[in-house]
Amino acid sequence: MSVTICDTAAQAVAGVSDGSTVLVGGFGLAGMPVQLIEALIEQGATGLTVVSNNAGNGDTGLAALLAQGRVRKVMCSFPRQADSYIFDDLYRSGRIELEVIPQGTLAERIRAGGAGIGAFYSPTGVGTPLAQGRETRELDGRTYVLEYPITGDVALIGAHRSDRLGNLVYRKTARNFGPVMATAAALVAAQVSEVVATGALDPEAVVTPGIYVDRVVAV
Amino acid sequence: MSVTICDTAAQAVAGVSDGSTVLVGGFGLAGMPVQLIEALIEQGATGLTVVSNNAGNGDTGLAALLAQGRVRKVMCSFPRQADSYIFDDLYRSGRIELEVIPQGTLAERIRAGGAGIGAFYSPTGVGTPLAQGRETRELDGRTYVLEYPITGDVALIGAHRSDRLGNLVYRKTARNFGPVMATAAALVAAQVSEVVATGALDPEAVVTPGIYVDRVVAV
Amino acid sequence: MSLDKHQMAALVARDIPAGAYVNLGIGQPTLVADHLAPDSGVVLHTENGMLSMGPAAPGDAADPDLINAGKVPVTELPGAAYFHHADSFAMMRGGHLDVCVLGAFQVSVTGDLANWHTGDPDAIPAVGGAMDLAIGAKSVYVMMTLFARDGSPKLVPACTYPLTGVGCVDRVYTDLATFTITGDAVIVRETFGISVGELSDRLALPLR
Amino acid sequence: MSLDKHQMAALVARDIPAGAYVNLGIGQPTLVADHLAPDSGVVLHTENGMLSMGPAAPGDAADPDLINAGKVPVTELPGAAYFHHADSFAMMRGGHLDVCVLGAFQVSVTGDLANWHTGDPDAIPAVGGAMDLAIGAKSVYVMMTLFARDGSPKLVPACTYPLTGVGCVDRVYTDLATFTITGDAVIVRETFGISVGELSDRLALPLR
Repeated sequence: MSVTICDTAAQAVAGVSDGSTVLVGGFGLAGMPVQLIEALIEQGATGLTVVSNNAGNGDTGLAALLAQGRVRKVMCSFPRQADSYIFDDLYRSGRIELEVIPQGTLAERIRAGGAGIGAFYSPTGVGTPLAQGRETRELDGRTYVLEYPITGDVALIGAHRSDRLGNLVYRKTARNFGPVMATAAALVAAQVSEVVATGALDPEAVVTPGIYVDRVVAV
Repeated sequence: MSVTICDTAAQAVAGVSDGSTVLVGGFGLAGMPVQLIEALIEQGATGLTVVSNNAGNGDTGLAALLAQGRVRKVMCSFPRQADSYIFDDLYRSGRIELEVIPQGTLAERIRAGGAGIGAFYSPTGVGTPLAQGRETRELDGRTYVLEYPITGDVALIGAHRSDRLGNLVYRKTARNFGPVMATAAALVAAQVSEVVATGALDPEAVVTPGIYVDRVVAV
Repeated sequence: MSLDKHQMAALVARDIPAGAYVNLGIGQPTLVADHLAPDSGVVLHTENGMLSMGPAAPGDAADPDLINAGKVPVTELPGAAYFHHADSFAMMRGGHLDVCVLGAFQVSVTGDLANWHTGDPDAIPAVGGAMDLAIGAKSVYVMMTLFARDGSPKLVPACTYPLTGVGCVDRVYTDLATFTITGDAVIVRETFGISVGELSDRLALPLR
Repeated sequence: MSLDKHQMAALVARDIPAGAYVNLGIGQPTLVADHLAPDSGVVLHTENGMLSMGPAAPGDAADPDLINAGKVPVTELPGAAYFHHADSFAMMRGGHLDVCVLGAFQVSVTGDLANWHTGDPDAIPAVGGAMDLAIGAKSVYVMMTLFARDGSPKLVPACTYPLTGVGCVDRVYTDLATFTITGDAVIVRETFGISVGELSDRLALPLR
């Protein structure tokens, strides 16, 4: 249904429930929806499961959400970074759950969630600890592990521009997880640098069609 | 490896072997690589399996290839059309094999072939004759049918412009199957209306990166 | 007093919520577009890779690269987006379309849909995107005459034609009545020139 | 006479075919880019969604939206293309990259790779794209010192660290020698300041 162009980031994250699964775009800081995360901190939802490539950097954004004890579990490919000390501390003291997922499997599981795929067989991680105890299958002479879709109650993503239908374009490598996360959540909120008139985006270059987007805020 | 910018369509289809599986882009005539198909007719490979949305229109292109008796099997979603008389006749007289695949499953199986996915569970077609006798699985309360990837020895696609690295952009609904087919064949040949200088395409709007493309010909 | 196809299309259009993303199947369902209010904000999807599809292109403006699922030249509205087939069907299969409107040979009382194959052994099977639409859209509306030319009902206890999808139809719009299919029951919403009792008799079905 | 990391990078660069599509892993493998001939036509992929990645961006030209997999600001070359993460990893998993160059903790004689986790129970596991690259690229080159700081070999009969991928490594470039891993045997290609016999003794491995 139609997108809502919000005046504030607070409006864009209104109504997020405790216990929600939140897909958070970005790779490092590129494409990270910093203002939406800050609004979510203000909004107050807790007991969250966060699905994101990383587990926060420094003291801001995702790290700040973690620091407030609002995240029960992180599903990501690469929590450990030079400045992931907030996550590190929570993890080491047993206050946060972690599911480590190979980066491509993470992206593909989210895509599957958005594309109505019930499960898929991936060759990634076979024979490694991340596939241990998991269902595998031999197909055409190669071993695959069964992977299940990931969907979110909410997706928070950062894009470059939106038109008033919610069509999104991204900028350079800030595209990363945004387009797949936008397909896989019940409520999709995008922060953009600019909302332009409908018709101002090149239809050949739209990456996320407005059908996937519920709320947009220019920050 | 690097793309070859060909002078003729004949060069672009050189070396196709008898018995090859050929992915042919296009939906109706939009995106149909007519000149490449004509070159394949000249080239002479036979006993082909053709994977395409339709099974030829009128007397030209795919229909002409069929008329020459060069196609053993068609895998497609919609063979029957107002002007599919060449296929219809071959099929009714038992001279061609047909595998009918729901259109989205066809596209997703080709995508899986290009994306290294071993198999996937789709909800499409469950409980219909097209899923009869096939492996199904209940996941999260819904029934899915197991679908296997499709790959080609060759893909023939129609695009709009290429740069000299083989990056492709398409035009409007002529995009259709080209981008997924380009990912799923050992040899990918694209016909385009124009080859432009490297750097002339907007990197944000490239749909098929050159990594997927082996041969390009301007027609 | 029964409806013609334009009146049926108008009824369907009336029930499509403002701002909905909608796929109109090949054939009669395309008529629904003519009855959508210009300010409804309804966005049309065509499975061959486009959102914000506009009306059919006038002859001299036909662009062979811009066609709908029925291969008819169409136009582009502001805010359009193009995407490839895997993305287009991911959109459908993933449940992102609000409504699709399809024609049918038969619909069962539990919402099974048969619209791709008559079962005639001589017919060449061709499914296109029908199965993806049937299981993918949040709401599936069927638009059809209630009786076939031979007088047999098309709303049936169980489909005899090969299925397109199981339990997928939510509403049925016909020349004689409109129905809601709940899974447990068939509810008559409106009738046109026929009573519910008469309908129930002619269909040999319990109706509510 | 052993090689430093720049010399190792130069050896790797020499073996990358002209026109190849290549992913250079985080850390030392990124040095390989400095040794590719400008006219080689090698195209660099970064897993966070880009082809035709250029060199690191000078400080004043850093664009926070244009980074590599190590989150270092980089530049864009003519002919670049951007794509999202699912597409980027489909490219990797689907076998479209010609070569990837990775660092390693250990490589086994059958080509198993361990490069994501030391197995230390205190370490926080973090895999990133390593497993996707290991199983996806047509050729996997590993670049590492041959011995760990404690003197233990990193080319081993069987990895003791948690695996990244099974039987996936094709070539190993080290400070003391380069190797081809065939699956059946480890073949010494070149040595640097050490004989093959000495190598075999220190590694306690049969070498060819």
